[in-house]
Amino acid sequence: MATAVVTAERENYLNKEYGVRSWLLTVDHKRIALLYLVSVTFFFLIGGLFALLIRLELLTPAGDLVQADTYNKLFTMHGMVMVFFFLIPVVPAVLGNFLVPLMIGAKDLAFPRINLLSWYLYIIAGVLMLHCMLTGGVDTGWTFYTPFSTAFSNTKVVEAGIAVFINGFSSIFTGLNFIVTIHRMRAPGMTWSRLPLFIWAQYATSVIMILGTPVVAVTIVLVAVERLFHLGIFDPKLGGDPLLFQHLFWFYSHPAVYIMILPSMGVISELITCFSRKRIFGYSFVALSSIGIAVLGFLVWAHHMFVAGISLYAALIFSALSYLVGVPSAIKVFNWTATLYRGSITYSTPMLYAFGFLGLFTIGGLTGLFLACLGVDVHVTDTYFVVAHFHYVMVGGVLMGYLGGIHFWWPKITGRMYPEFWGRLSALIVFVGFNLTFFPQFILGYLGMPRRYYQYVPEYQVLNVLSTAGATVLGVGYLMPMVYLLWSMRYGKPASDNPWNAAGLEWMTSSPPPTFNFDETPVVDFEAYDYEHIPEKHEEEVAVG
Amino acid sequence: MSDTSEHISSPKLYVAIWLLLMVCTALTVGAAFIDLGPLNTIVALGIATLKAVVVVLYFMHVKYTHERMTKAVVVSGFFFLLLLLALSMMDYTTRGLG
Amino acid sequence: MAGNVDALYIFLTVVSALMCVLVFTLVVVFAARFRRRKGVRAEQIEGSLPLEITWSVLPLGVFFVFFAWGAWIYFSERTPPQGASEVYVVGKQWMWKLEHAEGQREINQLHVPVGRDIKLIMTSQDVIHSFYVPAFRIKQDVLPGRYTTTWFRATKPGTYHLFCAEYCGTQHSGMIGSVVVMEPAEYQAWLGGGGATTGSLASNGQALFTQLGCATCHRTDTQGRGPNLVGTFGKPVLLEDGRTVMEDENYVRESILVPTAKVVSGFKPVMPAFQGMVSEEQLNALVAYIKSLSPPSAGAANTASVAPSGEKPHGPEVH
Amino acid sequence: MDSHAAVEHGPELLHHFSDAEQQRNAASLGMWLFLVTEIMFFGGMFCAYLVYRYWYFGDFGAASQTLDIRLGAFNTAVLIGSSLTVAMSIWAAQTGRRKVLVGLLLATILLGLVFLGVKAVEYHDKFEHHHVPGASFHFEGEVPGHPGLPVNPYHAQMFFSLYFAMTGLHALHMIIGIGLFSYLTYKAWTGYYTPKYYTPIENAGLYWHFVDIVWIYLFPLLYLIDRHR
Ligand code: HEA
Ligand code: HEA
Ligand code: HEC
Ligand code: CUA
Ligand SMILES: [Cu+2]
Repeated sequence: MATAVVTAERENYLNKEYGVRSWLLTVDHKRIALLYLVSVTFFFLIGGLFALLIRLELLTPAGDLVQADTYNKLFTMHGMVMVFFFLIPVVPAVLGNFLVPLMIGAKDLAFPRINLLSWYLYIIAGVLMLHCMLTGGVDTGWTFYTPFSTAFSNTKVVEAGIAVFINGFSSIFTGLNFIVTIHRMRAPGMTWSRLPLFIWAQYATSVIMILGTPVVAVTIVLVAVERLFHLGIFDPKLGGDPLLFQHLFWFYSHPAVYIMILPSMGVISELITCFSRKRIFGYSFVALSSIGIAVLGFLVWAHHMFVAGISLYAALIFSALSYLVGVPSAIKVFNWTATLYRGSITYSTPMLYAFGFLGLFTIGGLTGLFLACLGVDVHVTDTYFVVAHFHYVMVGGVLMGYLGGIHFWWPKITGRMYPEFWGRLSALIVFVGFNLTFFPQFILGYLGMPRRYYQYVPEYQVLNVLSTAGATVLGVGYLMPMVYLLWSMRYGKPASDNPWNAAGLEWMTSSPPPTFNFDETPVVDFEAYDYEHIPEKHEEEVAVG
Repeated sequence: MSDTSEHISSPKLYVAIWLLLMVCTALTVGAAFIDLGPLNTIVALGIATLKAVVVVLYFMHVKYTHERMTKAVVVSGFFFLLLLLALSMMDYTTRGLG
Repeated sequence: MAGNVDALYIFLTVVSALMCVLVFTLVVVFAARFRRRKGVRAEQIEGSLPLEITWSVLPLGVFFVFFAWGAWIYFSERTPPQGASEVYVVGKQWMWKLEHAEGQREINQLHVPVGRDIKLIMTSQDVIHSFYVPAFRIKQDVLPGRYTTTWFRATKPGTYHLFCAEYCGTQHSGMIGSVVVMEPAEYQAWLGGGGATTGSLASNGQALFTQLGCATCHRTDTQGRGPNLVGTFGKPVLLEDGRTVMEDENYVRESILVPTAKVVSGFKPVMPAFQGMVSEEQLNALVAYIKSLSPPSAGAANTASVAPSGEKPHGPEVH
Repeated sequence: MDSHAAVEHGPELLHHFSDAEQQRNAASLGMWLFLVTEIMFFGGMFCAYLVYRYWYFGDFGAASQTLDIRLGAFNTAVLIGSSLTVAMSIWAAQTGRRKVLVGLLLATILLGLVFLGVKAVEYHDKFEHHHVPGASFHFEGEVPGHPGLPVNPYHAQMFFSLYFAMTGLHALHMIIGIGLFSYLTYKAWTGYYTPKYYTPIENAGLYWHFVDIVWIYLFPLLYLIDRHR
């Protein structure tokens, strides 16, 4: 492979400079993406460790492995780490950072230094979170509900709050950077209707980041202030309303679930088109449904509060509105499916993850409809049914999409191929392990097992054992890619510039790309997913295996 | 926005806007002392909004920008704020009823 | 209620399963049928407006059914039938304190007769809890500082789990108990012998009413400094500022704790605030007493008699 | 990576932009988006304010009337004045009047400091009267329009909690703004800004006007409730 050798020797963003300094002070979006990659993976391991401990504790009905307090801290920190330090940044800050400028033909994000600042804020927040965990932890649940968090918990609520607050600004700056970049930095000819769907998804995500995050930030400030100085904003003893906290919290945190899923949906659009070698079915519907989800996502937050004591009428309206978000999601699912029709489909690792995403997200989304249904939600809210729902969408959806994306762009990021066999095997193990872990929880929930329970009544044990067994399988499934991806960085087959023969500007530069992405600014005179005009490669050239 | 930089508002205009804002401030203080029933709040907020709009349009140059994006950003900012306020208040105003 | 919820749940499950089958089959069939073959190229298809419209509008229609059915159940869940027996619930870290209108007090256990509507009037002494009986498919958060209500009617004798479903601190998972549903006769026996009782809740409230000096102002004639409380519960009250509010449990509660929040028209705001001076249990007794001054037309919820509720009046709400 | 000499050379084009116009447009859009996040940031507090004002209207009125309307109005005028000087400073930058620019920026800082000074006087007054939420909080009074109806101290305290939270956050923004303008003044004095390049002044100006707008709402909401009674 003569070309590959040349690729490896060409100057690129990885070998341009060496040394810690060149990484820690970099303003190159691709390097920053890698900084994020390392740090979110670290936090995923921490969160996963907590998850394993949770599952181990729940192996038996009695609370025997850890203390009740410890368990409460475990799920709180599992939730906080996974949501704020892993899932919200994972796709935007890793894949988004790497790909947004590449995909639109820009040299970098609009504000490279702010991009670096985002990462530092994330790290400061993360270190604070770690410090908080090591010196006692928090036990409020990731939702910080008052008055427990303000007046009763005697753990490090304020410190965790500050960590989430700082992290919020990291996410705001990322979103701001993306919006400006997508508006202002597109290569000539890259019109809105030619943007890759991943970019549309990032755009929609950034809108939510900008509009939602400040609200949760100020809410957390109020909680901290109330806790420190006994101002009575939420405290019923002082005339406050604890539900106001929930309103403000979910005003962000419901849209936040779309911060998580939208980028992954964008990844899926890229994967499905590439591995069916087709233009996406209904481009504009898929693109606009991202915006639709982002906007409608702001109208439904009180569906987390159906039994919390909101007014009957508010509950009715929020339930009805919740169903509206289902429509753009349905549009996406159906369009992806239709894209497969008459395609030319290969089952490489990224595509297997995409299939996994389709299955698991559909189940997760449909069970979301159960929860939006008032009569049913009253029974299953705050049970394992909810836990199963959100793991299906967050882990089954977002994480599958992310893993698919990481495999897909790995050659571009590192210049090396990952081992295909191991990739497919891990995709399979993750899929099986995932269902084994979380499907039983739907049943548990309907049978009435409340969440955040450290001990439970014995009749729930069988399903819990299944779930714990599944979690270990799942853990193996996640560790595998970490091992072989690391391995491939050194020993993997060198990748060509466009190993998948894919459409998109990012494949038109070298692998790995040079510091300013393109030797000369590309001019775009083709539509997105222009697979029609991409010649087929010969079987053996397609990088599979 | 490219136009903001090119458009140069004259100091006279700025001073005129400033005067308008000062008059509005006087008005709002004055109106607060007149009993208008429930209208008091509306008048106070109406004047505040007028002032805000003037500041946005003239001091912040939104009037002169040909960039639709800036306008869209400003409008959507206020729109989502209103969503937050309106949908929350929907709960509070109907609590006693059900 | 449980039956309704289950029916809806099964309906949702069936529809969702169908959708899953549809999507999964299509994916699998397409993936197999159109897998990569030498020399066969993918066919580029731009999209199809009719299809897009179909798969936006049809789901929306299905969603509307979900919503309407769910809303209907929720509505009846939030509307206790008239004449339900009342049980006052106080949640605290980490136990449930329950008090029957008849005066029986229980902890973490609730005894009820089969077939009777039970309305729960709940509040919390500290943080938010949630009263959850999976078997009855009911759940309602219990908040500090106000009352929330829910209701159920058990149809089969037995012992059912009672859980706290809102995370409330260390022993959240220990805040569990049971609901014991008994045959009416058995229940009568339990009422007689069982739980410790010190008179009905309302009569306790009456004693408190005198003891706390309420009776000096609230007299049963029009001479008192405060309004006559007889027959006012469940009716609208005209306030000093012109608003009209319904006199429900939360209103009475607020009137005792923070009397100036809503002042009755024609009266001076002279009533002292009892915030911090009465416990949640005492408050419940006072509320029960004041309610007992306004016997509801249908049923006799606040008297000690155990009249079977007979026909289930799914009619208008109590408050 | 950051070895671009551009930074030292001032208004030079950063490497990843294709031209100065693109760079300026990006900066401006970025600033506006940032202001949107600020709207939502204050929005959370406005939401809390709205809820409790709806619940405790009378008590809020009573508490509001202890605020000094003259100081509030004076501060409003000061802030509007500072908005004027900021707007004028853009003009000075556009037309290359360096000394005028420095003067106007200094005037802005001065007015900002006056505002904070007045605020400090008001805060001090709250301390004197035990109107600061907390253990020593004390409030007595009647609800405006309802003679004899005593104010619920908890609800008055809620007003003051929101008062301090909102004006405190606003003051924090002022302090940041003053810091920003001090830096700009120094830079302007060195002649860094030219009619071709004055984006930082423009953006700092946008920020300052936004802070002004927040106050434009805070003033009636906090000071002018139920004054007519
Ligand atoms: C990535 C994250 C993510 C995503 C995408 C979603 C998506 C959805 N969620 Fe989920 N949700 C969470 C994460 C997420 N959720 C989390 C973390 C919680 C719990 C938080 C906590 O309490 O800790 C939660 C909780 C939660 C609740 C509150 C439960 C409770 O506490 O009582 C509700 C209630 O309405 C809900 C609803 C929905 C709905 C309607 C969607 C919709 O967007 C789903 C839309 C998708 C589909 C509908 C599937 C595809 C559609 C079709 C195939 C169409 C065909 C269908 C038919 C015709 C029927 N979610
Ligand atoms: C992105 C979000 C995310 C992700 C990825 C996960 C992943 C997992 N979660 Fe999590 N979960 C949440 C978000 C997430 N969760 C949230 C928000 C809550 C609610 C919290 C709350 O109530 O406040 C929750 C709650 C929650 C509960 C309920 C706890 C309770 O209510 O009592 C359970 C129980 O089974 C659970 C299990 C799991 C499991 C088994 C995984 C698995 O997928 C994890 C698999 C990963 C591994 C197994 C890691 C493998 C790695 C190692 C073993 C190496 C470790 C060692 C080193 C550090 C080097 N989660
Ligand atoms: C000093 C006299 C006084 C005392 C003592 C007093 N009240 Fe009152 N109460 C009033 C007055 C006057 C009103 C009407 C004005 C108002 O709503 O504040 C009132 C109103 C009420 C109301 C609302 C009545 C309605 O019809 O809307 C209730 C309920 C009530 N009181 C209960 C109590 C209870 C219970 C106690 C004792 C714990 C008590 N009061 C003690 C004077 C008093
Ligand atoms: Cu009480 Cu959980
Ligand atoms: Cu939600």
